[in-house]
Amino acid sequence: MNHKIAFQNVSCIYELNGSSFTAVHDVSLDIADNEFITVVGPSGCGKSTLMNMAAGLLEPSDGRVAVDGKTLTGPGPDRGVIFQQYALFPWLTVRKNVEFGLKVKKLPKDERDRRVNDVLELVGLTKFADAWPKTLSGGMKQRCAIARAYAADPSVLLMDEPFGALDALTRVKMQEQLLDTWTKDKRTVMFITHDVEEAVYLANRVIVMAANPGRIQEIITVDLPYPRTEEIRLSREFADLRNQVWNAVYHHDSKENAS
Amino acid sequence: MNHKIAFQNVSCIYELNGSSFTAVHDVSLDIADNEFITVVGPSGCGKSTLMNMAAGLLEPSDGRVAVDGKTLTGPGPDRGVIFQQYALFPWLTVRKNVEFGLKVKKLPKDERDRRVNDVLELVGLTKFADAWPKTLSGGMKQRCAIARAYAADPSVLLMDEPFGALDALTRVKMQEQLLDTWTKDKRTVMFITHDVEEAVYLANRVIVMAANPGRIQEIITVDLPYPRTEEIRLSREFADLRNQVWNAVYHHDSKENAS
Amino acid sequence: SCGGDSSSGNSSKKSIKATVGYIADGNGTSTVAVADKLKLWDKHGIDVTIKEFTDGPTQIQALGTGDLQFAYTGPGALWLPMQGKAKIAAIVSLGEADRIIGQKGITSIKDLKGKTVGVPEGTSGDMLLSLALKNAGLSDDDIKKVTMDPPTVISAFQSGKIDGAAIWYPHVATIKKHTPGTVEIAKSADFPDLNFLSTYMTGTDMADENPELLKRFDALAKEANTWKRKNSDKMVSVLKKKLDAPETALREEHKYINVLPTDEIVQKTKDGTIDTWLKTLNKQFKAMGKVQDIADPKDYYLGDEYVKA
Amino acid sequence: MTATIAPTDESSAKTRRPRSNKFSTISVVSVFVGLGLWWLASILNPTTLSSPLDVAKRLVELAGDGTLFTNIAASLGRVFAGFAIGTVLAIIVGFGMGWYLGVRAAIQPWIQFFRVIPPLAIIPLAIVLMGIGETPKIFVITLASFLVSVIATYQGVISVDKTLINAGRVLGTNDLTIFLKIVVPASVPFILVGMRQGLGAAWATLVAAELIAAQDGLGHMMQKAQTYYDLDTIFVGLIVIGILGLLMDRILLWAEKRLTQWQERR
Amino acid sequence: MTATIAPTDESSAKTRRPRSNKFSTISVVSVFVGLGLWWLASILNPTTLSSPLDVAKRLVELAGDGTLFTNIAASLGRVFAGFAIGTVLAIIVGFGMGWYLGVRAAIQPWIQFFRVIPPLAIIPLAIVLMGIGETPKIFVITLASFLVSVIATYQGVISVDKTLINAGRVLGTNDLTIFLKIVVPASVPFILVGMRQGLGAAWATLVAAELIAAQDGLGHMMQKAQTYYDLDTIFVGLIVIGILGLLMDRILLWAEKRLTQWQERR
Ligand SMILES: Nc1ncnc2c1ncn2[C@@H]1O[C@H](COP(=O)(O)OP(=O)(O)OP(=O)(O)O)[C@@H](O)[C@H]1O
Ligand SMILES: Nc1ncnc2c1ncn2[C@@H]1O[C@H](COP(=O)(O)OP(=O)(O)OP(=O)(O)O)[C@@H](O)[C@H]1O
Ligand SMILES: [Mg+2]
Ligand SMILES: [Mg+2]
Repeated sequence: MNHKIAFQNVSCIYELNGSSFTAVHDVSLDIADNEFITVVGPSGCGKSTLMNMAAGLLEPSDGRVAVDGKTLTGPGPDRGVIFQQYALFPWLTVRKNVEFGLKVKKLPKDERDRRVNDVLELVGLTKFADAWPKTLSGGMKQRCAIARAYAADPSVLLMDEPFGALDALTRVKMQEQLLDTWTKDKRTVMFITHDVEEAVYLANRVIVMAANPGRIQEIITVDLPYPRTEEIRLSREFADLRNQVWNAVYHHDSKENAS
Repeated sequence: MNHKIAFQNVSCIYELNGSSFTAVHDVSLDIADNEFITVVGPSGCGKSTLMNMAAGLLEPSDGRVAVDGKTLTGPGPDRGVIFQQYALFPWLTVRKNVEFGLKVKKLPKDERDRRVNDVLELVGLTKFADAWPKTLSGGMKQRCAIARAYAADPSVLLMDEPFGALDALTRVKMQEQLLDTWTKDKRTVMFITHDVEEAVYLANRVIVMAANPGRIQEIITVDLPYPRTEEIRLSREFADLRNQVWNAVYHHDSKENAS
Repeated sequence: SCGGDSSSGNSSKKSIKATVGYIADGNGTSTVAVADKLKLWDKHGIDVTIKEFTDGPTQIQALGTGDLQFAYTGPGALWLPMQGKAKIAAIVSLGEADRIIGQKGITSIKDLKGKTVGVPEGTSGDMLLSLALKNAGLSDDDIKKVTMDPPTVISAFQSGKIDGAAIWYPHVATIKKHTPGTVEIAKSADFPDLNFLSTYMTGTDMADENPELLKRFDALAKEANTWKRKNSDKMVSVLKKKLDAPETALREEHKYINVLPTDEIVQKTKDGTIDTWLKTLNKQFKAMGKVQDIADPKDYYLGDEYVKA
Repeated sequence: MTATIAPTDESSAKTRRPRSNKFSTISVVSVFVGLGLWWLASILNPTTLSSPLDVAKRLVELAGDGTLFTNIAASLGRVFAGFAIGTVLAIIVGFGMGWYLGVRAAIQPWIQFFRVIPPLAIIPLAIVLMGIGETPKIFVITLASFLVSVIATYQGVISVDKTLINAGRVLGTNDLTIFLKIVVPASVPFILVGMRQGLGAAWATLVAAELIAAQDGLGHMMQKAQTYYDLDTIFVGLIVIGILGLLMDRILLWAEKRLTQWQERR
Repeated sequence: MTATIAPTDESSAKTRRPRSNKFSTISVVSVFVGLGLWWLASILNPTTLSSPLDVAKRLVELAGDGTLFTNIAASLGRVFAGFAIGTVLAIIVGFGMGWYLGVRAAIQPWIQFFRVIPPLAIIPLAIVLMGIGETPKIFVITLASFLVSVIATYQGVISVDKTLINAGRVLGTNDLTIFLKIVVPASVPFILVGMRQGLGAAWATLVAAELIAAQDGLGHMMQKAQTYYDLDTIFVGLIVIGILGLLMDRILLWAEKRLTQWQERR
């Protein structure tokens, strides 16, 4: 198995008015091709920062990030990104937002329409295809952002708390859908979440991060078969793994807070 | 028990370029003084719209909203609001953001400082008191917004998915804290969430909304004692209520989707 | 004799406040420069404030609002009193600086036919051009007359964008320096009928409302005029001191300013010569479309007061 | 402590037609009050101010013999050409400055320098370089509108929300497309401010531009009238320029409304 | 498909000192190239363009006898007074227009009207109303900078994110405080654009303003030089105005950097 994304001793230091803040410190991580990685950790531990470096939007202050063995120099359409803050283009309707990446790829009109309709159907926004983002509710905005990333059909998906603002049912639906396409197309997925259950349910491996400075605390391999079913979710193994991740995130955290 | 907030046959119709969209249709709801109400429902069902009307930011197209028996004409500091999209002032540091409402209230400097430090401690942002919002992670922004609403110490709290971007531990901490102050000061709380468990855990009553048009589907009274403990969360009654709410939200929803 | 008369009479009186405008070129500054130098303001009992302007019409405007009592203007603005906007208080000089020039190869006005000629609209240069064309049997339509302001005329001529220009010294000297071969094809002296008068103007009601001030100012103007006439050689240095302008340009300008002896002005006022000059100018203004009617110089030239002062 | 509910935009929950009517009424009243004041002032200062009536008479005269329309056509052509070129250049240069530090470094000092230079001072140079035809006139107008709106565009470019640019970049967009499809629409509010100001500058420079050997145009008409102290004609010129400017501004406002309906505002 | 990583702002993960050095270098080179071009052009057009050397000589002369500094002081005073008053008025009126529909309705047509009127045309009116002292000069400059920056301020006010205003309103803020504490800071980027443009307009109007019976000032110095076609002095005036404008603009830029460090930008 070759490495799709490789972080090699990566650090990220934000410089701001003289003072500097180490958001990510000396992280090394190899993500295999077709792997589904989830990242959990307390708020502010550097999850988004790590993902932005994989996206090519942020240059590491130290170390290097490689995709397919080549050091990253910038973002590319091979890596689809869903941002924590939607980042919809407010001047485009839902449909145009989703179509954006396809136009960049210069797909023909009918192909574009087909794909846009498919993903809008998927996220349940068909009825709102021609609405401006400002008229959408919070959850609808997030679904629109998801649709935009899906539409471009990238080989790597970088998702920053994508299901955070969704209600439970939509969320489960989106999880199924994501796993479904992932098993079919075998993309590489890096998925940030603050929901430990979600992290375990989706992942091959769960990366647990710790804060101050942001670093990898533990990597927990989830040895459960795909497709993941409701049965698996209710299994002993699942519960054990969930507790293991939970302890890795919070036991450590509370220890640190106490010290 | 007198009514703190009263929705009387409230409708909200968004007009946009000629066409109109009924976001909330004929909703009547009385929220008692000191009551803790949670609102759940599928994405886009009008939860935020309903809350904005209670905040006085949106005028109902029909019907009226009254607070303490007086028809609402606008927002006021008696009702603290936490928006779904943080709405931090980007030009103010964390501390200044939190202090904003206190300055409006013309509190003396030392009183302000004390309160700001208290709430920053509460949300765990003490170390970031002097950071700009742009340097905060998503979860930290949300905590800052919560701190700002808490600091002003309003008698009504209107919270739109306030804990949505928080990791599990912080979330539980914030829930405890919210219930804690609520039992002490007996504020009135209207709390929107997409997490059914959270809705039941916190509320006196759970308002279940349905979409197209946005309306109240069912009101479920949660007859569990306060303070709510881990024990209660694991009880049969709790599980039953959770299922009841879940069914109200999603059973109805799937029926509708099928039709 | 008049000067001595009024000065001895005035020195005992309380001085009168007045604001006097001038234009910062050699001719426009001469009167105030001399009055300053000889301390004539005190002598004639005028508590003066001197204000510098860049053109005539703005000063006429200020006369109208009462912010200004006396305004120096060149010949281009003489139609304003003819329209009743102001009155002429004193004659300053006769200008002879206007020229019509052509690029190398153009030798007469007739050669300008069909050519592009630049001219600052409504100036003495403009008047000279109309007259010269008429004299040569041409009309305004026979040339391509383009109006532009003086610096533009200079650049346009130098860069060959226009074939001819109606402009005055010292600008003509500037052009000649940079464009060798420039020819003067007409000058103001070619038209003795036309007298480009520079004057001091005053408000329309000055003679009625404040005759004493008018009298004092006229007396001062006379005395300054006499000194200028007598000390023509010193004028350039006096002006240079006041203006801080390039000496060569002042000298160049000075050559074409004809300061009439005070006695002659008085004489020509009395015998109506100046009235005739003004009437001729008036006709010219009418021909150019600046004014509709021929006004009686008696209505706007306060010659009697000047004579008496 | 109860404030009235804030006025909201078209997507408001309440229809706003009544407000729009009131808006026009106030505007019309305001214009009439202004005219009244003018009329009063003209009675007090007959030498400096023409009365509205005289101006109207003169307007009819000038319109009657057609000269007004010739002049309007000439000026409109110049303003429009200069404004269009200036705006397009401003958007391109403003983008370059916002996007590429090198371009910003090279151009910034010159723009700042020339912005404070009065257009009148440029005229002799324009004549030497471009003659006395239409080119230098349009050039001066172009320059004026360019210099005003380039700053706005530049500011628009550097104010574009970084996450939106990132969102475009991760979709594989190249610099040009990011510019056209993200930076331009996102900075439309700034660019439109720039355009409206550029339009003002273009008209205000018209008079100076028509100092350059113009045979027609409203500025030329006014300059000629000025040497003859023909107040009525000057006022006709001012008013026609004012109204034309106002109309063009309205068109821009309308365009803005269409182009920024996606914007959430009060 | 690999683009370079976009330049980021001060909060970037990489320090940017080297870039800043390169920036200055390019600016300096650009200025020297410009001077070189000017020098070349002045050789080709000696009548219209003074050579840099002659201008430098004249500058030293004028500086030597102190007249230059008197003129600079006079002009700076006027520009500064006019700009300051104009800006403050623009912010107040711009707010009023953005906030209260009635104010917008009443003022909008007049602003649009006067914005296209050349400042030269205002002068006669200013003289009638305010005489020939300092007042009308400062008035003309005030008007120019006001009219330019009021549009920017207004646009800034209506572009303020609605949720931020709502966030203020629910904290019990009254209209005045919302204006001062939310609308003003949120529209600072727009207001600063307006101020920079207003400053340009103020300087560009200076020459016109000093047509009104000025005894000193750079515009006056240039006009006087014009009657003698003293090109060297005119160019000294232009360059001094340009440099002063540039310096004041730098101050504004510096203020902007301080005031908008909260802003996320590229
Ligand atoms: N532009 C910036 N300048 C300075 N510090 C920053 C900046 N962006 C992020 N940080 C800091 O870096 C740390 C990590 O931020 P990051 O956004 O990666 O956290 P996160 O793990 O995604 O948190 P969350 O779950 O709350 O989104 C935080 O402490 C934050 O304050
Ligand atoms: N400004 C607006 N103009 C037009 N329609 C709007 C506007 N704001 C909201 N809507 C519509 O009103 C409906 C209800 O929106 P609302 O934001 O209240 O939903 P919500 O229940 O809060 O959803 P979520 O849980 O996703 O936040 C949505 O269908 C939305 O598209
Ligand atoms: Mg994050
Ligand atoms: Mg919502």
